[in-house]
Amino acid sequence: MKKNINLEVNIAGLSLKNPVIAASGTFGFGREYSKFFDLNLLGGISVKGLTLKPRKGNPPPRIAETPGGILNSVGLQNPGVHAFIENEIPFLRQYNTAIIANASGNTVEEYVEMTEILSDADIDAIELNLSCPNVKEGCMTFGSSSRGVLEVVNKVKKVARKPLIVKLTPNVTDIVEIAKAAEDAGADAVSLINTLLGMAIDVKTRRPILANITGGLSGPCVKPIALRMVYQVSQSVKIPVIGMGGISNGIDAVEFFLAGASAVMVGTAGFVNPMAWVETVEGIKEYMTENGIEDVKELTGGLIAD
Amino acid sequence: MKKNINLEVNIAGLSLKNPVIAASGTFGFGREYSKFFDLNLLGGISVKGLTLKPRKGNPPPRIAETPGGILNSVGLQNPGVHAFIENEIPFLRQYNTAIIANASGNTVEEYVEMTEILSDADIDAIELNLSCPNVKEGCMTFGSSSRGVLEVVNKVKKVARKPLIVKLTPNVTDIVEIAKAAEDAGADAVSLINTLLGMAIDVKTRRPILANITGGLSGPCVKPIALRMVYQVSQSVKIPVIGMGGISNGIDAVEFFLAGASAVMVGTAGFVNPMAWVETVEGIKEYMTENGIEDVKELTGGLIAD
Amino acid sequence: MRSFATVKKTRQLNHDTFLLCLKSEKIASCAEAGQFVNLKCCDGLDAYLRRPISIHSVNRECNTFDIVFQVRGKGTSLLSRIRPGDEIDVIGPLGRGFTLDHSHRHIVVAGGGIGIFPLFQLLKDHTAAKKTAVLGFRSKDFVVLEDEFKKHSTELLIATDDGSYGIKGFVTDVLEKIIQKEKPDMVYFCGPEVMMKTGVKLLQKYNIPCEVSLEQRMGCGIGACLVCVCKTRKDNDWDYSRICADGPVFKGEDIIFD
Amino acid sequence: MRSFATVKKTRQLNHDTFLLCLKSEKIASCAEAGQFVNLKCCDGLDAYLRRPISIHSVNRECNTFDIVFQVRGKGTSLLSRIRPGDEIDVIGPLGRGFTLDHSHRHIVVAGGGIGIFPLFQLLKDHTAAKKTAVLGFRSKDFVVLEDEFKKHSTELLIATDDGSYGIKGFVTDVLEKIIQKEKPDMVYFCGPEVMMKTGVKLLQKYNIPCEVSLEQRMGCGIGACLVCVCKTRKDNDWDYSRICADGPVFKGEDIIFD
Ligand SMILES: Cc1cc2nc3c(=O)[nH]c(=O)nc-3n(C[C@H](O)[C@H](O)[C@H](O)COP(=O)(O)OP(=O)(O)OC[C@H]3O[C@@H](n4cnc5c(N)ncnc54)[C@H](O)[C@@H]3O)c2cc1C
Ligand SMILES: Cc1cc2nc3c(=O)[nH]c(=O)nc-3n(C[C@H](O)[C@H](O)[C@H](O)COP(=O)(O)OP(=O)(O)OC[C@H]3O[C@@H](n4cnc5c(N)ncnc54)[C@H](O)[C@@H]3O)c2cc1C
Ligand SMILES: Cc1cc2nc3c(=O)[nH]c(=O)nc-3n(C[C@H](O)[C@H](O)[C@H](O)COP(=O)(O)O)c2cc1C
Ligand SMILES: Cc1cc2nc3c(=O)[nH]c(=O)nc-3n(C[C@H](O)[C@H](O)[C@H](O)COP(=O)(O)O)c2cc1C
Ligand code: FES
Ligand code: FES
Repeated sequence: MKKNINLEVNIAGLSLKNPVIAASGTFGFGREYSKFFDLNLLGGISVKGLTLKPRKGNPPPRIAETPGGILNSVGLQNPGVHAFIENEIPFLRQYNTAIIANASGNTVEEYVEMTEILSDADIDAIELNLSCPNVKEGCMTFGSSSRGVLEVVNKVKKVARKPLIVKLTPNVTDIVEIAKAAEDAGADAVSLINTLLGMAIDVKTRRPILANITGGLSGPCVKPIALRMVYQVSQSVKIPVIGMGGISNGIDAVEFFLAGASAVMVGTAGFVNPMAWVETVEGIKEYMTENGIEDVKELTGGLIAD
Repeated sequence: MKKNINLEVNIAGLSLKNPVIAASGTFGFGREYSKFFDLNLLGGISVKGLTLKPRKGNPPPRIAETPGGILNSVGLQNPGVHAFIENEIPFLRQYNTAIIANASGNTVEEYVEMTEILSDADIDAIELNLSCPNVKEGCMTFGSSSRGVLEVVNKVKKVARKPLIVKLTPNVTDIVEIAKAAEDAGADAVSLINTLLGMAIDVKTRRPILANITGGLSGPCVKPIALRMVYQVSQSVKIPVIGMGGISNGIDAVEFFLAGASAVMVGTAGFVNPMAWVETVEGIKEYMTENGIEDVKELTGGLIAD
Repeated sequence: MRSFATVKKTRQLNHDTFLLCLKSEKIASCAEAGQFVNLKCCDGLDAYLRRPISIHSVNRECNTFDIVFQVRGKGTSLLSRIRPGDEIDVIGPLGRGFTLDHSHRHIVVAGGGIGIFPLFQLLKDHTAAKKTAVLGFRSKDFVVLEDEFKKHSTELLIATDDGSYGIKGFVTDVLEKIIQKEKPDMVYFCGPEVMMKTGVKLLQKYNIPCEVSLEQRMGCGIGACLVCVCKTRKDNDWDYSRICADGPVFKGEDIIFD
Repeated sequence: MRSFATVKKTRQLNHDTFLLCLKSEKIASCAEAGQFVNLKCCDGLDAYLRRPISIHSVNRECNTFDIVFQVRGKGTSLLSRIRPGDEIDVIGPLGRGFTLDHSHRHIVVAGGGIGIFPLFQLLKDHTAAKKTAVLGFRSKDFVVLEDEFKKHSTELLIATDDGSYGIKGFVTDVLEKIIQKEKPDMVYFCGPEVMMKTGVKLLQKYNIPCEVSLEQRMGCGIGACLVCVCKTRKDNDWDYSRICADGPVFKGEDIIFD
């Protein structure tokens, strides 16, 4: 009676053994969580956001708990793309899971240069981060207007020799317009959402909790916003959508598939439950078994909305 | 030893005995909650969003619970501005609390006409709702661009003979720009945030939980976003800011004051705790007593951010 | 209207149905059949909103009332773990209950699933000589409170969808047979929407008055937020009425079922 | 590394300080002094993140370990209501603990406030002939675990900010007097940042090595998210190190205090 369940998805040339990817910035370069579970169980890993040069990031405190979520203001602390290639790819390549390099630049030129470098590296896809709310330069500035997205993605696409995923910020009036710009400029897929710009205050000290004053909101609390954006975007673009924002388990993931996502990323939930990534894979399987669904692709866009 | 505590605030000609106002759409016209507490205890009441003609609103279900908050898609069900004036003002006027008429229009002309009508009515201020995410016409369309805000507020201001508060939507790329447009057009104050557009899905039925598919997110989960916006806006405009979004108690309210709000509105929290409005007033007093603050106005903008 | 009720007793009725006996003088002293309470299933953000649950039975001497609920999701699951001695934050009694016309001599209550619970106090309170209860369940495993309902009705008929207990078929089928034998003065419905829709149509055919108790996801529970609406007739048009404040009980003829 | 530990014993030490004895073979068998655990204070969304709490004491025979915490906010308040028999979701032991050099003959542990707790197991484990403990508290009411610390140190000095108990003054003042009498081989600090900053400076003056245990708000607790950083020296520059994974214990000289 037990049906074969197919979890494989293919996103713009990036083939994943299952549709669950660790979200950038929440999973480092995989080393830490490899002590908790077998990384082979993941569809892919989007590594900590990379920049051309090493970056120190923002001063601490860099995290605040908020109702049903967290704010972070890490600010892209990372060893730089070269150190990543040298020190981290060999570790990650031990595992049979897709490596997605999440890349941020201060200028269009930096985005292009990183894409060139990463296209030569042994990775499976590039996720262009046009959406980090925690750095002053580049990034969000490009990602918040369709003009900015068009410009960066156009230039990057010319040199990209890996599947190109463009990661979108939710801090915009019309995410559909931005997603369309990414598509028009040649993105192979879009991923959304990055964090929502927020703030927390300690009334005892009368100071912001984060040294950076503002930070990016993630976790369960953002799920309704993320779902809505994934739904809107997937109705309007033809390229695959990778959904994220507050996913903690298989049921949450299925909601994103129904809304139109072809794959999902899980981030914050893993801080609370280090097994969240694998449990999400298991939960999707369970839902499929219970509902007689053989191929996870059948779920994508399966929302009944009339 | 007990110091006198002054909770009075004056917002652009609207004087409030305390800075806690019931948020529009969560408090009806005050009748229901008057059975729970004395409405005289409130600084003011922003009544259910009014339109020129009566409106039926959206089909049910109109509410969904989400992590740390709710989505609603009421869609401005209301008896129309004339019925409000005739049937509700006399009831509300029995109490010594400010009456704020929350008004929405489908067209600029409707906004103007409502403002004229409300300027002749026995109310204390008009809150122009340029931000309802649950109706297709007008409203959000005007509120999501500074051009739209400029146009509506400019025209409305010409006929307004009551303090004019402009309520802003958080579903925009740059709320500061929108707030400045409202200020430039003559708004006496801005209130923010309205709800964030979101969505919830039932994986059992594979349908959206709300009949309207999307709805507006409110409650504790939105507080970090609201606080950030209030902070940004109050740094950039000279007119008073009324803050809201997820306030459940006095501490939450103090956070908004520190971020720059001159008064606050409380909505969703009242569904869970019908005493939330009065407890917020009490909580502010307590914080002030404990911290030796005599005048609530001292808190406004008191954030130490260096 | 808001109070903290002490849990006096808990009783598991079947695999997923629980009864809680709550002590609250405020509520027990004035609750009417068909009204509901809106309660917090836990402190804090999990199951953030209150959950509406009907008043199943009132014991005015002991200042207690019973609620019966099925575990559906997060809220009811938390509620099922509550223990005697715990306190629950309850708002109630809320809404407009059933209309009892004591000149009626034969009434029928027709309930399905969780809809049977509010009908219990109605049977207890009504003075009609003949009180027929028709209760529908999915299958034998779901049948609960049979003895209790038998005690307060003159006739109890149980229907199950699969015929595993009582009569096989729908509550409305059973109801039609009753009517064909003897026309009751009044019928009270509470259950799935499709049952009530069929039921109201049926009674209109026979020209028998009826009341229905509706359900909808709620926010405030007291009429302020307008989220819990149903379509009701109004002059030649229709309007949205608030189930929490204008209902949950409505005249059958007033409701427009989609 | 993740396990469910059973609460064996709870003990309230003063108005806001609690000790929990937790059973977990995984943790007790390998925990080192200065390491911490990251635990869920409740299911669900209230206190959503885990909370880092130091390992106070390990009982390797009984497979238990103790944590001691002060109620600060939502999480620790929920934690204080946990009862024997309950289970806690714990990740640990985490981080880099204290370095024990058993050739040292005189060590000093200097702790303030909640910083005293991780120093306890260090005292237990260290084989130095002379182990001096200097513990600072706000006032008499905050003094806890005096007997326990006395038992595992050769000398215990207590300082309170207001002089209501022990010596009036700061831990670092007491420490300087000790040093002036006899230079210890090593000093271990854990407490408020200002205490450790002053302490490290003091020891540099006397050329005594020291370790400090730092605190910062955490996310993952295992080194993946980079939120819990502190400034550390690196060549001629500085870098951010992760307190959860590179620490919480660092060499005093490596830390750049702002
Ligand atoms: C006036 C009224 C009286 C009620 N009386 C009873 C009763 O006596 N016994 C009983 O078991 N249940 C009763 N209900 C239904 C009960 O409120 C829901 O089952 C409960 O709110 C579900 O909460 P949850 O957190 O367990 O489920 P959730 O996780 O919130 O949702 C699980 C499912 O329950 C349904 N649901 C959720 N909220 C509501 C709601 N407000 N109304 C109807 N369905 C809902 C949805 O279909 C949803 O898919 C009543 C509802 C109303 C409106
Ligand atoms: C490695 C490490 C070991 C620790 N060991 C102990 C211990 O043994 N005993 C003990 O009582 N406490 C210890 N703490 C501090 C403890 O983690 C915090 O007091 C706790 O997280 C507060 O949670 P809360 O929900 O009660 O407070 P919240 O409501 O979250 O915050 C209350 C206050 O606590 C402080 N705080 C919050 N999170 C942290 C954090 N992660 N680190 C430091 N301060 C924080 C903030 O100043 C905040 O204003 C340790 C912290 C770290 C990082
Ligand atoms: C601590 C932290 C660091 C993050 N760093 C990055 C990053 O470097 N690059 C990026 O594209 N997104 C980053 N994100 C955003 C996440 O990848 C993800 O988009 C967001 O957190 C929403 O998903 P979640 O709710 O499952 O965490 C970070 C998020 C967190 C919480
Ligand atoms: C059920 C519901 C109805 C609402 N109706 C209106 C409305 O008619 N007009 C308006 O300006 N805002 C309306 N709002 C938005 C609130 O006034 C407020 O801006 C928002 O809910 C954020 O505050 P809160 O988190 O305290 O609820 C409504 C909110 C809810 C939950
Ligand atoms: S639940 Fe608010 S009006 Fe019914
Ligand atoms: S808490 Fe995540 S790196 Fe330290």
